[in-house]
Amino acid sequence: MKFEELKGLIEEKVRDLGAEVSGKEPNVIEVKVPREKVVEAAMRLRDMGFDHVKAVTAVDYPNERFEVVYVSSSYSNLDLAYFLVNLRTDLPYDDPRMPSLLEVWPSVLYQEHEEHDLMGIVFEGHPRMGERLLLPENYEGIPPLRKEFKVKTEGINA
Amino acid sequence: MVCALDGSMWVGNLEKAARKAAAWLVNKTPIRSLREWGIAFSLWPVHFTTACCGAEFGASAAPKFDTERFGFLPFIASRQCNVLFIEGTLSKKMAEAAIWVYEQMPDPKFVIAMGACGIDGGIFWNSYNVVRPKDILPVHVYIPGCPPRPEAVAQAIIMLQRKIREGELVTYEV
Amino acid sequence: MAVERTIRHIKALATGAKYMLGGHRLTLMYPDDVQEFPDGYRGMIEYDWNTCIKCGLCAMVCPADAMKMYVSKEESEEGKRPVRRPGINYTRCIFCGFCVDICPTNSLKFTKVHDVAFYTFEEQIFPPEKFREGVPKPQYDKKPRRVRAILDERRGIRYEPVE
Amino acid sequence: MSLEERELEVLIGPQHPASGHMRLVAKIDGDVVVELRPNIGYVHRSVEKLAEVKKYLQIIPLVERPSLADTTANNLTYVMAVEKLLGIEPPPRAQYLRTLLAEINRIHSHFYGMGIHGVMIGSSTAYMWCFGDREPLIELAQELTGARLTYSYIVPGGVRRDLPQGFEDKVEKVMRYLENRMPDYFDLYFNNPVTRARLEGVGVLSREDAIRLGVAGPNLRASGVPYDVRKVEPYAAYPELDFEVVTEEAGDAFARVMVRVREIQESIKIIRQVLKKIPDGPILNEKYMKMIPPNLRKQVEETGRIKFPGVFANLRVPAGEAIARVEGGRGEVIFHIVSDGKMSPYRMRMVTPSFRNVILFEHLTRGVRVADIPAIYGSLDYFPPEADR
Repeated sequence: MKFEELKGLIEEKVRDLGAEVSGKEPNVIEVKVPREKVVEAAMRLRDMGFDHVKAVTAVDYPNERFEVVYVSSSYSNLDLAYFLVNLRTDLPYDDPRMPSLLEVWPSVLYQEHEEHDLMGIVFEGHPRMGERLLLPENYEGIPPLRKEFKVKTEGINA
Repeated sequence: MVCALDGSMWVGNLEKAARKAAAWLVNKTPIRSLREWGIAFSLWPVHFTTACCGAEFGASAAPKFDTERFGFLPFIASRQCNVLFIEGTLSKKMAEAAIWVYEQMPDPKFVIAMGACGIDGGIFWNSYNVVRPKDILPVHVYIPGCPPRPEAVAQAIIMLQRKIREGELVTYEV
Repeated sequence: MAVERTIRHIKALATGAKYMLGGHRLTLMYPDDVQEFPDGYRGMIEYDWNTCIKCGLCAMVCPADAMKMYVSKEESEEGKRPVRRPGINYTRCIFCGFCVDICPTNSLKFTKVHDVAFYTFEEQIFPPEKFREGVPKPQYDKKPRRVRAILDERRGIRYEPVE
Repeated sequence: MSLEERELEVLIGPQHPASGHMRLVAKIDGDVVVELRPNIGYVHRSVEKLAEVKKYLQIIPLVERPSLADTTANNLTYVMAVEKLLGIEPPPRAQYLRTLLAEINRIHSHFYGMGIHGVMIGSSTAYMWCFGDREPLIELAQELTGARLTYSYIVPGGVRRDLPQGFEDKVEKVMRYLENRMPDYFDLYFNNPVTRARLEGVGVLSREDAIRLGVAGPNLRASGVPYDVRKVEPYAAYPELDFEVVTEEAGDAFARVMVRVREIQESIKIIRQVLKKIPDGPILNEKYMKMIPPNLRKQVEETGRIKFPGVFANLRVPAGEAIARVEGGRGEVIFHIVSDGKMSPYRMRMVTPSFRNVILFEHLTRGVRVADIPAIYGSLDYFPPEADR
């Protein structure tokens, strides 16, 4: 399948959700949807054959927004496997919650949990919200991947 | 002061005297050197992999380097071991487990910190989740490297044996 | 099925016996034999005091903040800007060799020494004055035989003494 | 007694006989596992956070450390993502050298996995054999790169070292050695009825579940999904090489081991082709080669070892986003880098195959016997530091 063709196809599928579809040659397609529509968009992508999520990335833009990116692709359809579809959504900085996509893609179980643990994003409907995954059980404080969490550094001089 | 007619004092004294005699005996030259020789060649590390240096620790127990030649046999239960090998990074969660394992080991016990992470955190020195083993355990030998070569592991074992046989590490007191 | 299983059991035992009797030994008898590494092996680092131009690139590229610019006590004069030279901290060094590869004057060099351990934390820090004295040498009880690993299509690895 | 009362919670680890650093929390009824939850994070070292304060070149050793037995995959993926942002291509010879190291690494990573698996199911001989046969390959990689496991060999724009003299012969010898050994492996271990009994039909992962759970690497291919990044989105020199994607249909622990064994055979094929087809030429991109001072450039030509240009210390990468994926020994590695044009990435997301396979611990162990847990654990080739990063 051609890049442009697939991009057009996806655009057609998710247009009524208020999605912005853009592309980066040769194989990355970006789909940006508002957070209320993210589950619906994910379902439509899954029905097109994008059956698993490879990575869930949350990015912190301090005092502005959080961006959550689901990098999905296909295992069952090897024509689609070449393409990566990034489903993106923006969350307001003071209210980082979004619906979990666990029902659509079971493969996000640990990835969403990790972003919750390290970035402090709440995925509603995920059964393990509030539990720790990688951090120690008694960890308290700012989620470490946020920009306001500072790691100490040393200069080049001793 | 305890009353001299109290029987328990006699027993206490007897036991103390016996312990003293035993300590005197095992610290005497021929027995002491025999004991230290025995300890030096039966260093059993507990199988406690803390991080990725475990891959090289595995390689040093494997055919090419075969550290079993030094009487160094990785063992499963901490109750039967006397060496704790910190194989790389000690995260906060793991540090708790390391202390438990160390406390379960019988005396005399030794700690070897393997890899840059096990000394000062290595490339992860400024990570928020890393603990330096020397802050929580008495470390006897450090092996630099990331990961150290299996030869360095062997060298550390030989150095530990040397130190044990010099009689600095193991003392028996009443 | 049972017959086949029995045959397989016997085959497994026979293979084990074949190797047990075949003298298929891979072990390097360290520390009696010490392996020589190939050229370019990334071991501990040697410092050439005279050719160093104190540019600080090594400290800049070091991923673990092990290579640092220390104030050189013998060269610094009071009231002037201190002269800084590189020193290495083996408590953090990860032997990636980036400092050696970026050094524009080849003042840092790889050595093939890598089998060293230390009793204390402090002796692993090498400020410039100590750094130039060369790499720490492992202690052997007797002089080891140097061997080279030869790859062999029948035995995997065998060892040959280096003349 | 009701079922709830009969259930026991067993904590396995983090100090346990297998390759440790994780805890398995098992709810058992008799010796049947009702539910098993992996408790990971025992080796969490915050690679993603540290990447935000380290410079681009310094991140190369950082991303290698989590998966010590399979460092080339992480190194290559990270560098590919950076190269996408920089917009530079390595020269063809460098592409072949990358492939060569990746395949050598794949073989010894598979041996590592099988050796640990051997320990877990109680076959020390398998451990000794696999770890012993890793050594010739490590010896090769050491000659090429100068280190046993942490190669840091691949840098933006190329590789750090050229082929040493007489390397082809040595590779050929090792490949022949492995081929000669393979039948003995089958006789001693894979066809051994004891091994078969422990592995066959244990921990079956169906094709649908493998896809649904987003499993990666040999574990996916053992369930009959012919997905391999080397074919799907070819990188390095793979477009020019001829090899097959290994799949098995059964999806059980034995199939997962068999995929690894057959991948070793494919890798041997690839390595031979690489050495036959490798073109002459530079090993670092022209742009960076020119920045090396002239006197050092001569030295580079003589020794075949790259000296870094000064610009590498403070490499600046244009703003943008890049995703790269590579098929490593344990499976697909993904790097998602968000750059804001500074000297460190704004956000680096690293998804390792082991992290994607953690979910299998929950899925495959439901209803199995406790004695099967190590057989399943080992067959996943799970490396905890890689999952925790």
